[in-house]
Amino acid sequence: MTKRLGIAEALREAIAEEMERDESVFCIGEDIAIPGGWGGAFTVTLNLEQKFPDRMLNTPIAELGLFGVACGAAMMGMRPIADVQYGDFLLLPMDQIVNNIAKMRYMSGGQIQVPMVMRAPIGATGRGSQHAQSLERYFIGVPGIKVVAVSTAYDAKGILKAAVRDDNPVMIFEHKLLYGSKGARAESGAVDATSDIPEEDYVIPLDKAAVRREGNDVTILGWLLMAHFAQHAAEQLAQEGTSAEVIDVRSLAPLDMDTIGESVKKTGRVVIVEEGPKTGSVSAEIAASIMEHFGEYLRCPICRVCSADVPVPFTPVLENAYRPDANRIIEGVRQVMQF
Amino acid sequence: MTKRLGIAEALREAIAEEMERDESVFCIGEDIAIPGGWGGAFTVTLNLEQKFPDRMLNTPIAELGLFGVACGAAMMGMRPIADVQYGDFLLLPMDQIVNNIAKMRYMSGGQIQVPMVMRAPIGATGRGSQHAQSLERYFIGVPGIKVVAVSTAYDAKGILKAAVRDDNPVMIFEHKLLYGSKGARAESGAVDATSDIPEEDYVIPLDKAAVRREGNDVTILGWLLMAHFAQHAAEQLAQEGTSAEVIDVRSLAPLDMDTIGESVKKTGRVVIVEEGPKTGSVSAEIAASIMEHFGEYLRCPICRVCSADVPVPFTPVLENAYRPDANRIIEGVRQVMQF
Amino acid sequence: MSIAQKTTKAPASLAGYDREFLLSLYERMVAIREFEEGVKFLFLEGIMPGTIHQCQGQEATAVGVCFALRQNDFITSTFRGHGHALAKGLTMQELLDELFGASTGCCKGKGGSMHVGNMDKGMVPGIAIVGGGIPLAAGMALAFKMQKTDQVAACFFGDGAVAEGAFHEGINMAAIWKLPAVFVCENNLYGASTHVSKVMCDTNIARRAAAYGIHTQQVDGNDVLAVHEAAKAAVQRCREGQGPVLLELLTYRRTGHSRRDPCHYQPKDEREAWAMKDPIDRFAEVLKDGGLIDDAELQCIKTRVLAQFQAAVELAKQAPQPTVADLTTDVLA
Amino acid sequence: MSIAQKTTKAPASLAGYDREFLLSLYERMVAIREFEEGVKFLFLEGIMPGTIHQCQGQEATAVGVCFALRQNDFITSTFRGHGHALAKGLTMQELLDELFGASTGCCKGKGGSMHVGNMDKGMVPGIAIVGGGIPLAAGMALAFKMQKTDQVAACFFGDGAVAEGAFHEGINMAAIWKLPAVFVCENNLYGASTHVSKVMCDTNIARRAAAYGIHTQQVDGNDVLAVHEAAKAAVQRCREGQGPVLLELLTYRRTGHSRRDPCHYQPKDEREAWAMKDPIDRFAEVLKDGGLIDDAELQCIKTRVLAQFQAAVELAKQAPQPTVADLTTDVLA
Ligand SMILES: Cc1ncc(C[n+]2csc(CCOP(=O)(O)OP(=O)(O)O)c2C)c(N)n1
Ligand SMILES: Cc1ncc(C[n+]2csc(CCOP(=O)(O)OP(=O)(O)O)c2C)c(N)n1
Ligand SMILES: [Mg+2]
Ligand SMILES: [Mg+2]
Repeated sequence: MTKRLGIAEALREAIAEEMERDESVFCIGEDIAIPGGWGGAFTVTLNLEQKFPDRMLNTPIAELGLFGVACGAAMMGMRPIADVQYGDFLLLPMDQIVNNIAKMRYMSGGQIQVPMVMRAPIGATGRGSQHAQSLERYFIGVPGIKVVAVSTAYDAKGILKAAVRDDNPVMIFEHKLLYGSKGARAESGAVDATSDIPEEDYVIPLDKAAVRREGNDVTILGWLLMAHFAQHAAEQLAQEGTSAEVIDVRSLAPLDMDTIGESVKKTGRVVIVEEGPKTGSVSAEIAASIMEHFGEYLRCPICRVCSADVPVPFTPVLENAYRPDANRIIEGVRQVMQF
Repeated sequence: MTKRLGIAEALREAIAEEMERDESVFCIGEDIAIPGGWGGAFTVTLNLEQKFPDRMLNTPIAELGLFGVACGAAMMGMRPIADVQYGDFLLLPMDQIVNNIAKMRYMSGGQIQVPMVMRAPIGATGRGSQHAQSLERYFIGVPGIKVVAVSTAYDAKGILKAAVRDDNPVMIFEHKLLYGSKGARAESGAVDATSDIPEEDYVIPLDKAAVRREGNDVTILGWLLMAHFAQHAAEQLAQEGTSAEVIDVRSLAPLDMDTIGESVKKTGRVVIVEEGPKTGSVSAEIAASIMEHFGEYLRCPICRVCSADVPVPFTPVLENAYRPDANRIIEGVRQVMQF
Repeated sequence: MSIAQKTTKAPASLAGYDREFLLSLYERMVAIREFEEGVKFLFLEGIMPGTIHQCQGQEATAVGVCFALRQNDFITSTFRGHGHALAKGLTMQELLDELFGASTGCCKGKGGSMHVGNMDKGMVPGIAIVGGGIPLAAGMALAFKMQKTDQVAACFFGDGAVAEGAFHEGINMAAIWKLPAVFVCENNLYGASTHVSKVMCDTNIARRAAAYGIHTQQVDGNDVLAVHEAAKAAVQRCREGQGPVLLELLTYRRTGHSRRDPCHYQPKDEREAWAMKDPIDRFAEVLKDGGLIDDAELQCIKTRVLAQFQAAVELAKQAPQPTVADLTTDVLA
Repeated sequence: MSIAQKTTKAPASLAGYDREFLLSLYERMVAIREFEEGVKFLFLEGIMPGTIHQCQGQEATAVGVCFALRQNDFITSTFRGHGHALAKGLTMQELLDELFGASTGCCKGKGGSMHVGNMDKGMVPGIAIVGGGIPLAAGMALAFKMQKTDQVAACFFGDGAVAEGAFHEGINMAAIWKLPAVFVCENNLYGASTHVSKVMCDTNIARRAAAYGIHTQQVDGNDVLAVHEAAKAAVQRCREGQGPVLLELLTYRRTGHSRRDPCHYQPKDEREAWAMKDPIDRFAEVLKDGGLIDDAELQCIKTRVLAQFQAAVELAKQAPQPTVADLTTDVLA
């Protein structure tokens, strides 16, 4: 028996089940559990306060404080799931994340663990520069935290559960256009990321990429919305006779270089797709790592299809130009197929 | 006529001259101008309050606030130089830097300019995890700010002056072991970065790398302390018959791909040296960009010599292992010389 | 006076104001209300991109404060900035163009609803990070002080922003340096869906701010004249170098937090009580009681404003959109 | 009593305390002082790596508070944590080993002077980001509350931290959720070289904190019994679920901010006045006046402590250093 859920629903189920299973799990964030509210900005925690009245903490608008509080609670044996309404606001608790959450274990010589989950929605969605950024770049280079990105409901549930059970801080990036949030919180431009979710409990490892489509000519790497666009591109490319392998990178830190490497060995050509400015991107790390580990298999330079090096513009015409799409991915593939 | 100055002194001169030249220039930061204090954490602003009593603002310990204040003042036509005592503390004003300082111009449709300078000392120097990080990685991927790193007194003076006169926000990274701070603020393990500084006013462009040593076999890229270590490595390599070109990257965003490219075309082999964890490093961006633009000239994969993916440890034996040194650079070069 | 009975304080007296000024206050509030109602409709129709945060019910705070400022005084605003913009003198046209993403918008379409502003008219594009504008306004005020102009920076933010570190750090710096900044806290009882009583022990924000050693005042934020007088006094203090002021304006958001929020978290009786204190209705009564206007003229104002709005909408729909080449301009100077 | 005259308040009475406890308070203060003096010497000699922030003159705050806590209560500390550590029960040996970077140090040499701690003894490694420990302590207290233990988190920080957003956000959350946290502000008048009067209008930190709706108290921080009694009462309130308390402990740093800082920014007369209020000298007088100890016994305590320190130094110098393989351990669980 399975049921069809969107990412927001799948996350909600995962949270509820983990809270049921382990009473040290709790949620903390702004507007996450106000009766009559929306269950966080994107309905992920909707109505959970009814079931867990004491473990759904609505905070003041104070991100630095709330991440610090979550860290302190985690150090004392709790397992907080901290929600930031928009990933952009992660820049406020950056100090707590980088200087405390990520380092506490190391600088204590291994005495402390900080088993906390941080959830952050990202993506350009018609809201302008300050509610749109892709924040992954700021966290993959922070030793001491794991970074994952979920692009399907199935993954969302299994990865969130794995993150809750992990003894390390885990940052989960989610994409506003993939939530499948409903009602007042529905997003225009949303992409279907629903999955059939089994009844049984399952987890997905935090360090494994997923091959979404097999192919021989080129490897396309993406995550979140771009994993979907990469699949769309691959379908079109198939029609022109190009066989693209699509990998949803998922685990951004650590990267699953084994899965990625297998594909590179086969295809010798790589296109990395990322929403977010090209400079200083996660793609840079992936490209550099592939070159380091599998350079001998590369038939040509790795192509990065990213956003322009600009803040996110509001107006749809520019936002669409900012966000890579299937066409730009196809262009990228055509470029590497010349080799 | 020239005089020999260290970086701290050169910066101090530059600041004083710019404040003299333009009364909209002012300094803001913690402990920067307390009589009897140290002129900021590393003597850079020592005694400047005597000359500019109204333009040396000592702030409370409130980095988010002070960067926001500097941004607001810059928007109104002032030219603040904001000092953060240790780069690590940049994580506190991250929101103001990324969401306001960097984006204000873009999201206002070009109405606003934010001509401010941000100065941040970095580097592992025996202080433990929270006073040691290399922060460059967090800023090169932020469109709207320029990022530079100064490794000699000559550069420090010219680059700071250019930054003050630039109409954009400019982040300047400095290295604690290169300041040449004196007296109570002297650093053990310091490296000589003094230069002969001319009497005349000069500026150094914010987007130009500097070739520090010419060579034919391999290009070594580094900045700050690592630019010095790269030169030490190159000297030793010369003795084993390897001719290394050493480039001080200096302008981390934008990168000077012309200068770097010229060298890559000549040598075909690249080693990038960076203090800071390898994953998510600036080196990743440099490596990916070189592959994109000059991939055809590469004889072998680019080698990144970086720190391990760990927070900075305190104990000297581990800190030394964390920080790349001439030996590790030489190893990296030997590796690419096999091709 | 029936309206006065429903409020805690009697409305400020009309004495000393000239009719034209009073009517301009009124008309600007109506303009904001009709703008917001019209935009809401366009948004729900699906014509308008993005998201919106509106200010129906809070018109008196924007107008009362901005009418105490000069054009070269600056305001900072938030994600909920349409009212502040219109109050500070931005036109419906440049706002609507911006909301439609047109290159003729006040920020060339790059800002959008959360970031409207026009520097020539003394408005910084809205800062959509809660509390983020507070240190900024302090910095602007610092510039005015260093430049020895008598300009003032007025900083709008909500009750929710009070919990942010930026509030604390920004107000403190303004306080210690005696900067010419007016901090205008629009306390509408909610930060998104969260009631103030959930996020602070003592919900008196003026009292909280007084701990920084600055002058503070709590004002009926739905009484445009009370707001205006408090703002005038605050601006005066600033121009005289007496340091910053925090005004806590008690008001209420009569619309959703954003987009299609049905506000189920606002109790019905609370909504109804505040509906009775609507700032526009109240001021209309005051003006009528003072014999300054009659129902026909009131209607006339509304009709004029609506016509302006409709005309602007028509133009905005046709306004030129940026081209892809504009994506990479305006990043660096 | 000559000493009492020099302080604002008479020292708390000895009544109700047993001698052994009082002498242990005294001895621990002496241990901290001698530890710091010894470390300073080692540091200036160049034997010790890194930098140091020391607490000579502030021994009464650390000891007075920590002696009101149980082993399973937790403290958070700062870059200036040696005194807190010794007060909370860490040994000189594990601290010195840490300062020498040895793998036998309390954090295996990975922490260093700014990050000493030992979780088994209820001390989180120092947070060297000013104010950074405040939300953390609130979170620890939250855990205790959710876990329904009666543990308490005590959070040490300085006057300088009060300006940080973390102070504001952390204290507010502790307040609204009534968390069992004691916020211990060691007001030593300076944040690095900056005097409190430069960074806040009203320098009464207890009053500032009261605005969050929590219980606060200003205490003579150089009177170990006054500190201890205030701390006991605060801990009691926390254990009873009455919510957080902020204690402002008035004290003075008699040494440099860090390393070789000559403190030229501290006026000579101020230094001298505070030297007269030295917490150890004062408590010695109190004990002597109470007939609990004589000069010979005082000397004996000092000698014992010094011997401990010297023995620990010798061991620390020989203690095993980590090997390069340790670089990459302890990053992830
Ligand atoms: C730093 C930050 N955190 C969270 C949000 C999401 N958010 C947008 S508006 C809002 C509520 C703001 O409340 P308040 O300050 O009272 O202003 P109001 O909406 O009532 O005008 C929240 C939580 C944000 N924009 N910025
Ligand atoms: C966020 C942050 N900003 C600046 C510093 C540099 N710094 C270290 S200690 C210090 C002064 C702290 O003063 P206070 O809080 O009063 O503690 P005290 O040193 O007096 O014990 C400063 C500015 C820091 N460590 N963290
Ligand atoms: Mg509000
Ligand atoms: Mg202090």
